[in-house]
Amino acid sequence: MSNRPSIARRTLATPLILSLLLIAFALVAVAAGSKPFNQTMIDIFLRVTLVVGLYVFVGNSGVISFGHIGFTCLGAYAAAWLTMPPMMKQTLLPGLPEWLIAVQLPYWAAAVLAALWAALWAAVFGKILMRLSGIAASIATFAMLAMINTVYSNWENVTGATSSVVGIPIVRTIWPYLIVAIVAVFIAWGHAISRAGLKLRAARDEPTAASASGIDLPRERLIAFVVSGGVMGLGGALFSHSIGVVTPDTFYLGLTFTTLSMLVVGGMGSLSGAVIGVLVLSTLIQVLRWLEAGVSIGTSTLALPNGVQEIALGIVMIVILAFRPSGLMGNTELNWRRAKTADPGASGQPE
Amino acid sequence: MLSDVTIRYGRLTAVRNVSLSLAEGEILFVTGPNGAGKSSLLRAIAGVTPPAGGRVDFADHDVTGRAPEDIARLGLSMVPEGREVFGSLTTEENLLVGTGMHAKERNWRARVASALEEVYETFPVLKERRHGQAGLLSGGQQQMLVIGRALMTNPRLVAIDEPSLGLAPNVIDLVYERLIALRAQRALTLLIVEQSSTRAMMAGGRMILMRGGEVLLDGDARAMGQSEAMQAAYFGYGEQA
Amino acid sequence: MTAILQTVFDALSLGSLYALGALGIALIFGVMRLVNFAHGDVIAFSIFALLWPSTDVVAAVVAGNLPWFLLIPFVLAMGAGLSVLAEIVVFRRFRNASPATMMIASFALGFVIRYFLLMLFSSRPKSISLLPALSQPVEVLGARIPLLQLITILTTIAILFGLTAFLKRSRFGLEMRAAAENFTMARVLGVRANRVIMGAFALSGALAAAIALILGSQTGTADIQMGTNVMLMAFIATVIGGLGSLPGAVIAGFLLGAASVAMQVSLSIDARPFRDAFVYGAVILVLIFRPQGLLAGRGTKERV
Amino acid sequence: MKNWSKLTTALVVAAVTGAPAWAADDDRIVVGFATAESGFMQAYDKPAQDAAMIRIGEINAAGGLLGKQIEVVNADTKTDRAEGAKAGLSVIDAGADLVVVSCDYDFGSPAALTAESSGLVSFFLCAESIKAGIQGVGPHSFSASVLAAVQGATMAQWSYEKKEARSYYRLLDTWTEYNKGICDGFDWMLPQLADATLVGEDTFKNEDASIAAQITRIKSLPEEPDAIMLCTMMPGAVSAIKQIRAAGINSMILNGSAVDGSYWLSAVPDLSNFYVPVQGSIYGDDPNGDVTAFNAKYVEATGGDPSTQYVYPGYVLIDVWAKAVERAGTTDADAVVAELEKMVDEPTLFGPRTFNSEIHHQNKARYLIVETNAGTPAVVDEWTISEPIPVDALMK
Repeated sequence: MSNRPSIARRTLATPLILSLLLIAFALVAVAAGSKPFNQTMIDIFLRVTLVVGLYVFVGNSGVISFGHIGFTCLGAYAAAWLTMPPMMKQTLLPGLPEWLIAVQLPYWAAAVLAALWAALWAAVFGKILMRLSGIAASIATFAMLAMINTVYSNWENVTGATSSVVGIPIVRTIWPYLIVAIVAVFIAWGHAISRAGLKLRAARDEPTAASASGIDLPRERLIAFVVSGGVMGLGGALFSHSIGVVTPDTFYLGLTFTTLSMLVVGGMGSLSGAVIGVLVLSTLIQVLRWLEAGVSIGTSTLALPNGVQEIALGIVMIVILAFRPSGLMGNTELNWRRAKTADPGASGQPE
Repeated sequence: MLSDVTIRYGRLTAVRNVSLSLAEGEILFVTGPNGAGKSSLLRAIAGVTPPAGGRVDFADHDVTGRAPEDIARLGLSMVPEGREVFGSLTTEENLLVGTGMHAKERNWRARVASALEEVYETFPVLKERRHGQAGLLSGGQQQMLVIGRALMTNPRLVAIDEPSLGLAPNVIDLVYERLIALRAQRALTLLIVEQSSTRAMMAGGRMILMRGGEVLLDGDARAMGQSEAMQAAYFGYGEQA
Repeated sequence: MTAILQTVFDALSLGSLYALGALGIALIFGVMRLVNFAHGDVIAFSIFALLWPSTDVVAAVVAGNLPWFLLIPFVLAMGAGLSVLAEIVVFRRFRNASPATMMIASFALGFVIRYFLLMLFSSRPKSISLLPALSQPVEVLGARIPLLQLITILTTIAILFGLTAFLKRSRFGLEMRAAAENFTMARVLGVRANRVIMGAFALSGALAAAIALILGSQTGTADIQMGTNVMLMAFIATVIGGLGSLPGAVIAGFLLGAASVAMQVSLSIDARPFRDAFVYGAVILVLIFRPQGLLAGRGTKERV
Repeated sequence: MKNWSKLTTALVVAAVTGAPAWAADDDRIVVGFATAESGFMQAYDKPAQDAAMIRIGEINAAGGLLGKQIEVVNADTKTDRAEGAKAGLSVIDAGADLVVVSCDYDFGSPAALTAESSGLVSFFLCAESIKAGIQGVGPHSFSASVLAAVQGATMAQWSYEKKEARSYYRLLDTWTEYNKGICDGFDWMLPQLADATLVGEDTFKNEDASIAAQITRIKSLPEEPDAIMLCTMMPGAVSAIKQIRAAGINSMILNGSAVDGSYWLSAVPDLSNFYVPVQGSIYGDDPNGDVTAFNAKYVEATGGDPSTQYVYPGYVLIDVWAKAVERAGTTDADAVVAELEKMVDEPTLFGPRTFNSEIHHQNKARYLIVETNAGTPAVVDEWTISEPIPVDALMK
């Protein structure tokens, strides 16, 4: 722990490999040159951002959070407030403060502010919630999500309540999404090797020893909560630009479970797992969709009935978890050398 | 009974290639310092922690990797460390938990009733508190309860982890007195884990000494008490192989 | 006065639903530390079992036309059956997995059940006339309340007494309570793990089916999402009640129902849509002050 | 890792080479449906889409549009917003001249926005929010249905004029914009009705397991209101209606079109005093015989009766779009929009339609009133609100 630069050097490979992987996916999309496929790739990068954001807290603390999509909601609406044309805000969201109605920022600046806004709220909620542990903490985070959802679903003149907020500039090129996903990976890595991240993981693995050695658990958790809240907010901001509409119910149970599932299937305790979980499940979804749309074999077309995709996805998830209860990556990280088990120190991940 | 058993927790090896056998009606003390692998051994026999290698036989069955409830049905009663009473159940309910496994046998009800009477006779204090919550019993009473509970099913082998832990000396005496008496009455085989060998030497019988997951000594308890090797093994003088 | 009485009945009947749901979740959590997110889908399945698979708009009622004394056992059996099947096919493989893994597996299973129903029945809610005799108002102490509300409350109380008696008096109940408190120790004493767990799943499934019956008769609708809301509230009730504590789950279920109704009655019209935010805020407060729940389950060690 | 990339590449190549290269071919007229073929919305999109297909079939049988046969491409939105955007892009890639999107504004708008940014005309199958059009998508977007607010306003005025209702209770399910839209229209109309009073109001959530508390509030009124304006939709509507009647409240219940249909009536046996506005009758008693003829055609095409009036807007949308294309002589978006905006009370099978540069939706429309009596629904009246609802009131 004392020798941080060396930890950074030893573990730098992980975010680098993951970034290269993401770039490879992006290049495939470019090569394909199909608009729908481009949009699919944007979706994948968004999910990578969200799941990596979730990993920062859930992976390092071991506490399951059902609340993080709330921060995505906060980020998405903040981005909407900052980028919509003032005219539209005046009519659709008249309850916003004057200065906010007047302002119109480019999407990247709005995304940064949205991330900070989400992080701010993560700090507020975290201050209250982080003294809880285990399942009580999980439920409390869910209660937080439900509160955010209820407020955003009903605050007519500030969030437009359940109606879609429109007028958000749409960004259809993949690069900003790729960059944000890579930034998220590096933020997660930076947090994981920071003093706070190392302490938090130590406490996750050895709770008794950690409290004996004076680790201030609520504080370390709060740091992770705020960082991950910020990343989720960033993902939310980009999400709003990917389709140009936001509604509160987009950011509720469905997305919560999708992201959690991807994290757990990938490996809850591993950054590589977070990314791999998204890539594997997303690819699987894509293949199943392709099969659903129909595949021509010779003269006959073979198509799965609609709805089989979701059922198959659920079954595959159960099978993966049955055979790899701690996810595809377990607790390990990708590294240049595949011999992670032979060299436990290589990733800086205490086992 | 045990042959070549190895137990691992993750990367930690708790018991290394231990072989051990017990005769019917025998009393065996397993002693050794903290972390010697004594409790792990017991857990392996009871099926709680399946061994990573080797084989466990009990009552003429290969029980390696079998479920604890199956092994219990063959006649093993284990009392794990830490007096695991069911705190929210009453004393009597605690005693009755395990009796269901013989429910299909004839005269089951009568036999449960007489077993209950026997336990109450042995530990009269339990009878007084029979309808009280087990979680509210004192440490000594809880120890009596778990031992009594282990005897309810008429087992062939009773394996007890640290019966004297945390008990007042006079209570320990009482517990041992009962155990020895029961063994004589019922031709019970006893396997008792104790950190201290003093008790074993006082009670007599066979004793093995474990350290670092291996059996160092095996022999008559009283005889071993006098040996130099014992002292050395216990306190870690001399290099370990 | 009658308004107050009516409100009390409202709170009790809503609380009954949550309490039954919480019991179903707590039972399974007790024996295998599984937070069963498929519970809501078991509720939906139990009611759809009354219909013949068809994506037509009009529900093809088959088993739903049975007389009540056959219909009720049929639905209960469906819930219990699916639940036990889920245990055998899925959850048995997760006995040693971490709570997070089990939770996600249960969610994935729920997902499969939901989309299976969707494929068979389409997403349009089906209208059913379930136990129509119950949709009449009755007079109680001057208040005219729906008969179903009364039956819901009475049934819940009956189920609670029945379950308590079963757990206290029967051998199986004893084994289940012991297993809920210390699963390994119970096994060491010869309690059959599979039997107890399957029993818990069967009971939990039957409770889910009971909720389905109540919801079905109350709403006249079979909807794929119908169990979700009850399940979430039940899940919260289980935690506030103290995980592993069955009485705690029941009490917390009734408290949540009461809180929800009290807010609906007392909030101003502008604040009323925000009702749930207040309810969830109260949940957070309870957790902050009693992280172990109102009645902490003895011997329940935190594992998450 | 490498394998996944390879797999994905393979997939993409297959998808690209497999897709017909229509995009640049201007000789064809293509209607793209970016609608839900699976998931929750499927049950709402499919019937309207079937009706649209019937109209396309009729046009093609009569020689096509501008002398060309209309072709159809589909993409599944999976009832998911992000998938909706992809579906929109897919049909545009396949050369769609008209993009037809999901019935609901929230689920349809991502696809409609992709059409808008590609400069194409988009039509919502049956969305009833003011946003499904210029206000929420852009100048090339339309909806074929009638605003929810018109339904609320229609019920208020009709019940006042024809049923002498004076005291009203407003019960709003805050779940969707559609629900709020009905109540907004009701709110706009009520003050215009002399001596009509709102005696109380309350909200609930569609998913609420029980609305007992809300019912208790109604029951504690000094006397039962003449009418309850129930702004909700399925599945919660059935539950609410059932609970209201089970509590012994017999006031007339006014609704939006979303509760049309007899498929759910078995849940509330012998329901009476219950009123729904519809664009056309599925019960075989429409004053316009052609509607009944259409219903027969629908049965022939799909094997089942129309289940609700939401089948009809799908037919209307192809009808009005095709007329505009015919008049413009091209499928070019701006020309078609210009022709659509010239329509004033354009007759269609399901009532007249008006579009202008301010609103691409109906803020006034003729409605049939369906009364359910002793469990049997039947058309009893017809009503058109006295004046259109102003856009300001719709945008509030």
